[in-house]
Amino acid sequence: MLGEGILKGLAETARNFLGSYVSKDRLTTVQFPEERLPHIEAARSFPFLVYDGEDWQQGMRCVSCLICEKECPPKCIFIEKSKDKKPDATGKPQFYPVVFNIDVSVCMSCQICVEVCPFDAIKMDVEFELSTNDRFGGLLWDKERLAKSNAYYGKIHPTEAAAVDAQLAEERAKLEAKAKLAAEAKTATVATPPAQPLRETSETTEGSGA
Amino acid sequence: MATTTYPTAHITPKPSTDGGEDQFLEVSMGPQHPSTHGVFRMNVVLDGERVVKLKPVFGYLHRNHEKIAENESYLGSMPYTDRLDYLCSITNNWAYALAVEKLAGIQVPERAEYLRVITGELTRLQNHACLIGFLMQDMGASGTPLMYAFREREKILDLFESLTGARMMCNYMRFGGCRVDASADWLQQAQKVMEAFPRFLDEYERLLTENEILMARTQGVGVLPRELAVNAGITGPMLRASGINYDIRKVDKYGIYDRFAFKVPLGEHGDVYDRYMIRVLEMRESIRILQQAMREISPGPIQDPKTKIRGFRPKAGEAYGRIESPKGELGFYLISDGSPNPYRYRVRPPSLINLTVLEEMCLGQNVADVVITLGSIDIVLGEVDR
Amino acid sequence: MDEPLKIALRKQGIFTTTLQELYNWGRKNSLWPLNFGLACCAIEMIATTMARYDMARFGAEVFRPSPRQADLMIVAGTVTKKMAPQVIRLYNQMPEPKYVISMGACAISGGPFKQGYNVLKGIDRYIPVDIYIPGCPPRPEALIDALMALQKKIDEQHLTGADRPRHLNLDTPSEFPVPQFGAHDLEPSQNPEIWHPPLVHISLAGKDESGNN
Amino acid sequence: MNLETIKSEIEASVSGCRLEIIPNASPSEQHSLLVDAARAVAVARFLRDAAHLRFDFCSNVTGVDWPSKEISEKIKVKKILDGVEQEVEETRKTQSLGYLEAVYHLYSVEKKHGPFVLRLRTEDRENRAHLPSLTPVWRSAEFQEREIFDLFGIHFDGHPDLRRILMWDEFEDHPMRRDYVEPNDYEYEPTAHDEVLQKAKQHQNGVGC
Repeated sequence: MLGEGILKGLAETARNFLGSYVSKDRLTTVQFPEERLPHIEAARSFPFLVYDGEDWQQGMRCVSCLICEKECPPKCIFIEKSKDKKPDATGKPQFYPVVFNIDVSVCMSCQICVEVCPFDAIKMDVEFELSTNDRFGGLLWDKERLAKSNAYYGKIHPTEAAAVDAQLAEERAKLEAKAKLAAEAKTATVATPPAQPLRETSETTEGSGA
Repeated sequence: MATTTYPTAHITPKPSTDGGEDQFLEVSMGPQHPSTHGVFRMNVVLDGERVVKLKPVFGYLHRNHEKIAENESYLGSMPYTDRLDYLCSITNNWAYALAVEKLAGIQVPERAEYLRVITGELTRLQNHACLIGFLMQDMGASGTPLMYAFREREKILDLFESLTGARMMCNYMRFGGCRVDASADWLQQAQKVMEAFPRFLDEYERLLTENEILMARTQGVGVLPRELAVNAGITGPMLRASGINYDIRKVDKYGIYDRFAFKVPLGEHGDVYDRYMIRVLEMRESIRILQQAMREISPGPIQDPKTKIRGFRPKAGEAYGRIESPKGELGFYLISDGSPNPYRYRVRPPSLINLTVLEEMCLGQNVADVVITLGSIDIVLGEVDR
Repeated sequence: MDEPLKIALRKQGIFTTTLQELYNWGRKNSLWPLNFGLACCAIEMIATTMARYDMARFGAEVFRPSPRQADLMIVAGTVTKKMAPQVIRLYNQMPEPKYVISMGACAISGGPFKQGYNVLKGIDRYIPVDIYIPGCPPRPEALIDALMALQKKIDEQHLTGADRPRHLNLDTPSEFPVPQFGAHDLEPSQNPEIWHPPLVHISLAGKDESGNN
Repeated sequence: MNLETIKSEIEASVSGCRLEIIPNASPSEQHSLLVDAARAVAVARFLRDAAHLRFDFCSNVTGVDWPSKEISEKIKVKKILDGVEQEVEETRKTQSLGYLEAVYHLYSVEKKHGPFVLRLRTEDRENRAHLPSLTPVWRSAEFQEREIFDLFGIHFDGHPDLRRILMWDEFEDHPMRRDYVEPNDYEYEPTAHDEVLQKAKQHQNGVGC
């Protein structure tokens, strides 16, 4: 019968309309500013710099190795490396970024900077309500704007952050053990000098990679 | 209809046999036109309502992807591929990864292959569902089918977001594997979405397939003959709607597609209705593939350990790798000169080449049918113009 | 009338308003966007109008295919040099008051495709932009957030005075010159009356001297 | 499907054509066949129509730019030094002639095999950058050859509609060539480094800031 298909279709829309009163599956609207979608752990928006401890300047994990700057596909990161070293959160002297800018008007949220960072210093944020009317100042984020605490990182990506924390703690413990060993060895070197150079090199390579 | 005047120097209408030249009407549809799926333009010459000549104009979204990729590392081009066909970022990733794997001879672990199939077929589901929604929108069914399609698409995008971190630009694949592993929890969620999808398809089909208006508008419209389809390099659902059995998943058996039992739906008439039907049937086959893949996936590594992600430098040489993307044959042609950047990086865009026959399909039809013929080709401008 | 009195009256069921408030209220809740998608962000824009995010809740779901009926242009996607004259022409065809949201990295600055030879480095080189949304692409919620920011901006506009909006000030232009296709680039490559980038002190960086790169 | 046998078959059926196999060192092993431009259409016809080959589907057509480069090679030259003939090594620097290349990837829908890679080379990059169009053989080459014309500047003789496809008609350059110079629009590059930094600097100096 002509028109049967149309009637079938209309019945389907009616089912959907009436169903929306009873089934959550059919009424999908999220009343955005008041109501939000459940937080997705893996979600990403723009990068931020992680710092340990309280002081963002001292605790910043970034040692300005410039890897992310080089690997960033749209080249939206700008880093100026420091000439001197300052102690980081653990007290070890490290280079630090004098300038660390990310142009979020170029950033494509691809996460490659996070992937290539050997220091777990840069991570992806989940914040997305960033609309602004400031074209230049509001979209070029400096070091201060980018710095966020490790606690915040733990809040937005709990599983990932726990793994990173565990790994960092392990590396730190290893380093401490090694330092201890080195200290012991130093006292021992008086007795056995040839063992020293070997150990020292291994320590420096380990140290720079941690 | 956009009637803004643009220079239309290319159009030289054939002299009419039954009257003067002033009978013809030149219409520039696009680049800003609600039916052109983006910034696409057609210079149409009309004799009354009938199309006499149609010339597509491209380049309004030419973003120089290929030039940028020549200055980018191999890894750095991966997120750019997401933005080619922006409805199906995962299959773009896949095609690029496949080409690089051919270029450098990389093996992909089994679990990664399964993840690729699962995410790739999910991509196909959401692409086809949305395409049908857009096609109906072009036909005047404003809203309802598209809303239903987007409701399902959001569910699949939620899956993508919880796996890869982004809704649309997944940047999921790496040379020799995938970036992140799927948890058991994620696979369960995916299973749920997949199981619910046939119900949606039934609903969608009840809404559309037998609808008389749809049939009247689409049957016998935009017919593409078989010989022309092959000669013009048409691929994907459009080729199969013309009745040619050519699915790269079956022909090349790339990845692990030889392990799955699935059929290749074929059309008979090669008209817009067949193209609609092929996509519905392909979605059903995709669900079959997904069911098998979900059942068979086993734990294991997801990344080839020998492949460096940073500082990747394949030996000098070239390779062409292709996959069956939801739009058709998506291929990447890479020439390496041994440096960290590809010497030449070329995307073979299915959408652009499928447009070759647009004029043939539209000639002699009404101008309203141009819109749905274009809609049934399934173009995404990011890929047409790159 | 001061704000506390107004609220007190409202509790009693008496609504008071000024012409300015009524005018702004009407404008901000019936923004009709131009049906105008350029690239990837357009898909997220469509997603915003669909059931899950439902832009209709903000009175902005009436996407008009004709610029003559629209008062909000959401530049959603990469503006290429080939497309730029058309975008500006569309903007010129829109009636005042009109607003522009620059959605996504590409529309703001060219984004990841910035270094391409055919990519315009930001639509604000030719037309004034009210709200910028970074992101590639911004989530649908981000677009809603930008829409609310625009509504707030409209709400705060004064009908009179020196800071009155452009459409009430006859001295300011509402149409902008359309660039021409040149042999190598668009001519002119920007509109200096609108586009005022701050000078970046390149010497400060000192990259090439230090040899770090 | 052996490239050598196909080559000898083509040579047998298309008289007077010069073919050369270009080896491909990568693991993909997609070796290609260089065809001289004069006989390209006949070779293409043969590949399409030969019953056992049937490459009826031309998938991908693209251009590659090979600019001229300096080749320094060491040559042993016999010279008379101090009255005695000696062999002396000399480095001779020659400028190789640049050329543009069109690459066609062929598949067979009927026989389901491929790819077969066909290459055509122009004589130089400037005035003699002409190739015969293969669009009469495979329609799928139509837009792709137009794209090569637009971005690389190869003129395809016999193409039905050869004009710019991606850039506007007034545009003069061929941007995918490796020596293309981009327009100078580096007003605001806050995160510039490397090449972009140089260009931004040039821009600032040029403007006089």
